[in-house]
Amino acid sequence: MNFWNDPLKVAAEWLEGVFVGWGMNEIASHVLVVFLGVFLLVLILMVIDIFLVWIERKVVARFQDRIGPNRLGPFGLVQPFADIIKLIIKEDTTPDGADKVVYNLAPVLSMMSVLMVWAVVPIAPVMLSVDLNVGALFLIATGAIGTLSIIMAGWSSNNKFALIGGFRQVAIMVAFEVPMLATLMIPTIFSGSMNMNAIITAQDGLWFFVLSPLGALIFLIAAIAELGRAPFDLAEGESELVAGYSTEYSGMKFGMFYAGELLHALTFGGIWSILFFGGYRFFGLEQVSPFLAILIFLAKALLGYWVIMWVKYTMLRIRIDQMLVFNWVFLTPLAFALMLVTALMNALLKDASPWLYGLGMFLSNVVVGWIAIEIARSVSRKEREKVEGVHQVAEAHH
Amino acid sequence: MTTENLIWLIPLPPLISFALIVLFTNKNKALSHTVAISAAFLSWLGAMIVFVRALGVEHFGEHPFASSINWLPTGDTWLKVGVLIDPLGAAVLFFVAWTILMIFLYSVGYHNFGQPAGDHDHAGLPPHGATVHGHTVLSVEPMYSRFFAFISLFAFGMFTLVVSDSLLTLFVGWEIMGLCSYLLIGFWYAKPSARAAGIKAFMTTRIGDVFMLLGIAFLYSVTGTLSFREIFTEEILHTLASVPSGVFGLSAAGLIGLLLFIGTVGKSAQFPLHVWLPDAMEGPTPVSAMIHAATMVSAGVYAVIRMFPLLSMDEKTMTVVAFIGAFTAIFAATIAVAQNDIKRVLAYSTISQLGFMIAALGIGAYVAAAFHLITHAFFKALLFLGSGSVIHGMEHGVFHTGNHKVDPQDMFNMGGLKDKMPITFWTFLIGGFALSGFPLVTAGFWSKDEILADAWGHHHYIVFATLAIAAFFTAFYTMRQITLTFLGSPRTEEAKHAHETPWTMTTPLVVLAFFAVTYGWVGIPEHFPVLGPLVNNNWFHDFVGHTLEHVPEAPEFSWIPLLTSLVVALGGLGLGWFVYKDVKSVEQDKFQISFLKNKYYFDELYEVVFINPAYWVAENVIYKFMDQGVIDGVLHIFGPVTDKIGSAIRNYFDVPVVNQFIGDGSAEVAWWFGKNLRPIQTGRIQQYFILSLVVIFVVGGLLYYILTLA
Amino acid sequence: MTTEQIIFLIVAGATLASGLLVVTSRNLIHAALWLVATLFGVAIVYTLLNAGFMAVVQVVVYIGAIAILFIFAVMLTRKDMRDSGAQLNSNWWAGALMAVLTFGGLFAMLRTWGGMSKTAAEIPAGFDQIAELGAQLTSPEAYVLPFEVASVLLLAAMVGAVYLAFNKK
Amino acid sequence: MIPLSWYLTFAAALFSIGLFGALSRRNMVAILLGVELMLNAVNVNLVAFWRYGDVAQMAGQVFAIIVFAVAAAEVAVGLALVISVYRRHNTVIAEELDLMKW
Repeated sequence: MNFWNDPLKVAAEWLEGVFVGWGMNEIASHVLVVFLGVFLLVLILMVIDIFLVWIERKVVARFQDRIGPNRLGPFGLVQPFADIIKLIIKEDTTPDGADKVVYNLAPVLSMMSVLMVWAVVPIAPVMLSVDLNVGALFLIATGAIGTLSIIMAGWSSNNKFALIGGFRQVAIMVAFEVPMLATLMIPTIFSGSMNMNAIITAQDGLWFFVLSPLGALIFLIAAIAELGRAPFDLAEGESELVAGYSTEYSGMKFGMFYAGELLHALTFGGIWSILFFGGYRFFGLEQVSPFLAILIFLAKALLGYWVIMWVKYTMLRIRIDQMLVFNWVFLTPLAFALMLVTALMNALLKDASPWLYGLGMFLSNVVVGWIAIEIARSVSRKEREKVEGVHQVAEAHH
Repeated sequence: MTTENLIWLIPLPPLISFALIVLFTNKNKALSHTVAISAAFLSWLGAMIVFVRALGVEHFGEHPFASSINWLPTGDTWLKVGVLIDPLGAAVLFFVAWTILMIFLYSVGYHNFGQPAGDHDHAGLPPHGATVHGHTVLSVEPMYSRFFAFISLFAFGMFTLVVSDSLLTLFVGWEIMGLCSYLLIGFWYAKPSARAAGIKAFMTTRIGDVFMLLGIAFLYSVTGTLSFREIFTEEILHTLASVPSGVFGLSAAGLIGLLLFIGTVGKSAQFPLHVWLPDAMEGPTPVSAMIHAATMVSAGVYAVIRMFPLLSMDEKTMTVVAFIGAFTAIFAATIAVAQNDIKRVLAYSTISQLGFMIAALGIGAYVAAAFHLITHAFFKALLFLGSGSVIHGMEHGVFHTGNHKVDPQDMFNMGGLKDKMPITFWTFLIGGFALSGFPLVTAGFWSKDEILADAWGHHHYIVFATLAIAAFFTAFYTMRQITLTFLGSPRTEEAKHAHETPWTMTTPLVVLAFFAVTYGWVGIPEHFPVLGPLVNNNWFHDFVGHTLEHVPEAPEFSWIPLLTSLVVALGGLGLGWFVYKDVKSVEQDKFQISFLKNKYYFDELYEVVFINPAYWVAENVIYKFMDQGVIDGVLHIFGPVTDKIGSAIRNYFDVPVVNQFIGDGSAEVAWWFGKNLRPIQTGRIQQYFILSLVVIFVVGGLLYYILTLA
Repeated sequence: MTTEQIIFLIVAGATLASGLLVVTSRNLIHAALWLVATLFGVAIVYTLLNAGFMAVVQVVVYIGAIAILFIFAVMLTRKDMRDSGAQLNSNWWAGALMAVLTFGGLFAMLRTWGGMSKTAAEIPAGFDQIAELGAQLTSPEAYVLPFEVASVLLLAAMVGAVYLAFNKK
Repeated sequence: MIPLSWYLTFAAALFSIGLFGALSRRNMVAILLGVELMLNAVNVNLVAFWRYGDVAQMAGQVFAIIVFAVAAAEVAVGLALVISVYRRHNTVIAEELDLMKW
């Protein structure tokens, strides 16, 4: 076992040996090493987060036919650091009448909920913080904490815009948790486990994206809604609510919300790649070295992040009622229908050949999607006719 | 289907028909009679199949169709019900099915199906006619559906009785028929005479039934079974014969037989319980036919024939039976001579003919009794239906003239109907000749001759002489009836306008006439001159005789009974024709002897002997003495005494103790508690919660203390 | 004292402390947030009991749904930002007494109960809790009926809640 | 190794705290908060008994999950009632809602 095959374990054992050599208690040294590992992970994530700011700005500039940051450093790479400095030196305001403890706790919780997800994310075959057997469910659990942070922020600001923004975000998150949970069941059905590593291992032959493209799509939509990004960024719809739940925040507290959101987007890109695109797997390359696996995973996560950005900067913001109706009357039933169909097909084709299994799953997804779209079209046609009919009557009245 | 299962099913269609008509098709006349006739037809079909199969069985007497099921648990044994068709049963089933089907069919025409509803007909009264285009025509019976429901139930009772294998189910069928006879005799219940007749029939037969039930109970208590096949074993019969009953010096068998025979006396209208049968003419004519031929009275005789092995165990009982039968035969025949109502003549003739059968049984002529039962059923059904047809034709005439005072049943209002109603005349003639025992061709001759031959052959000369005289009277009043009704010239305007009845009525007549002639031929004695060797087989005797374990010997052929029956039959017929061929009115009738006309004053006698004393006892002893004197007197004592006791209790116990102390006091206490406990109910659930917890802690602490520390 | 015991004591202490704050804090939003903290502590206790699934479900259901609902309810049923007036009713001392008595009674009963010193068995290697839980929840021989009844209960509660909270025009 | 008694004592304490909340708070929402604490205490007991009993027999966890469902139902209906009452009477103080007394 050398460093290049399992770097984390080797490093941890070495460090423990060093600490014990310094005369430390064995347990204490173990705790210290674990703590250091977590610290390291957070550190790396925060650094990546800093560069995410740069990526975001660059990509949006390209979408909008601009260049983006380009003055500081090569390709403007140093720009995020300048942003951070600006945020830190800004005045840290706390509104009068705000619930101070809750107000200050909210951004921390927001960041924490994102970072907690990484506890179960396998970034390489041998690199996994906690091998939790309910990893997929853990996602939702941390999402709940994120929800809590937003409602805390919205309430404690003692500001109507903030409160309404918080309510909106909570309504969205609670609502879109349902289809997300349902689609999470699809990889679980395929792999027979909620364990993240097991899900990745099960995608040995085929990515689950191929088996269930519709599931991947629903998950993506739900993830964007959870993130509160466009077209679902109603919680901070600047034209309506100034900046939603983060209206009253300034300085680094706002920075934490901002960074949390970016990191959250990357996290969901990573989760999406794990659930539907094989995670760190890429045609056996992950076996070569854990570092290569990390790179593959990061590339896939960034690709997912890019897709989320792509959507954000392409789509228009929709109304809150449209969004909730979209969730409750379309996405949730569709997600449950898909889950049912997948479970049924799985039971039917369990013993069939992999080819037949894959084909059957893919076709069932296509059929479910097609039926859903047809129903949606006929319903929307009726709705349109209703509206236009009223319109015509009004005209005739004139 | 096995024959046994089929037998189970035979009684069912009429019962289902009864239920269907009562519950569903009551409103629809056509549907009702369709249902009833279909049911009768199904039963007929089943009966015929069973009969044909029975003919095909070798030694049918030893191997009858029988099956039974457990019905009621009686201690450690089971009361069984079952079906049994032995040769006797098969023969009876044959005529019952035929006559019932014919009567059902006849009823359609008799109740004027297809005619308009009457102008002022009421339920419970015979139809009065309807006016169509200024003419009065017959109107349809208002209670048409009900009639078919009742006769369906009647048919069910008879079929049940015939196929039953035990006295229990026989009695069930017997009683159902008793009910139906009441319902049907009193069918036109708005007529007081019909009501009275129904009650009379019911009460009179009830007397017999009570004795019969006693007999059945006695039989069951002695033998522990009611099944024919179990009773009629050598062993049990001998036991019964050897056990003394303690009454009149009779053996158990004799007493049981006598009691059962009294049931028959009631059912088959034997002296002295014959009084109901003539009155039963109040019902519609198909009912008369039903009662006189197919079901009711036949059931009585059938029961006696069934119980013959038991009866024959005791000589005294047999004597009583023979005496009653012979006496009834001549007694009723003499009454019939003086009757003017066409149906009444037939009614007394029925009593008389049943007397023949009973007398035949009394002298041990088992087969002859059964034979006469069957032939009589055919020709008596024929005669009744024929008389109904005559009355119908006469009613036609009555409606034509509009003179409703003319009785369409009085023979002296008839005459010359031969030309108006040819089918009715010829079939009635056949029936009448069969009843008279017209030699050789008619069934009645062969059966009656066999009875006489048996009486002569077994040296019962008194019975022989009595029956011979009765037979002479029979032939005489039959010819009187035919002459008065059909021959000569019409004596009234109505008779001139009489009309032949529709095919639904004449078809049954023709069919029954066929049997009235041909059925006799199955019982031609082997040694009868000329015909005997020709047929060379007394089939009926051979078939039915094997019902018994000891096949009764056919009597030796003797010229004396043959000549006697020839003489009485032809003589009676001739005399009847001679005397009545020129009679124009009642006054010219020499036999209107009031003694006979009033049935030997039996009704009056019963009135004086039984009914008036009963009324007197009811009025004076029961009502005035017992009820008013004793019971009311006791009550009058009780009243004041209880009043005193009651007021004492009220004043000294109820008011002070119960009301004021317990009643008001408890209310006060409850009010006081309520007033003081009311603040506890604050409407605050948390306080309730705390209180309940306090209770839990107190109770729990006490329990803990008791269970662990104490 | 092992590490686990220390962790348990810390978690239990924090949980009970936040639980006390739930029932005593004047500000109801704070009470609800302290409830979240308490529920989180209970989730950690589940983890200590090797019931990871229960812990995650606790977070998802209680914190993600129930606590949020509480906060909503608090916000929807107040006229001012702050809670004014007494938060405890006049019988609070009786309630406190009852609570103390309950705890005392339970504690006394637990002390006398023989099964207290029971030690936890090792969870067998390869024992898949979630698979077993799922199998038992859907097995006719086990708990499919309670499971279905619970689902019906949830449905009924959903319908009832929607009906009750629906603002009739 | 943590003894079972610790868990049970912890659960008993949590239950008593919840009981105090349910008995003493004036606000109906706060009462429901106390009830939630009690339910959680029960759940801790159930899971602890599962862990210290037959691990292969999942009854403890099954019942804990059913308690989750019951709690969710209770909160949904309870809070809906609270909101309904608030709309009608403009108060959520339990003591002020004593229309049903006497």
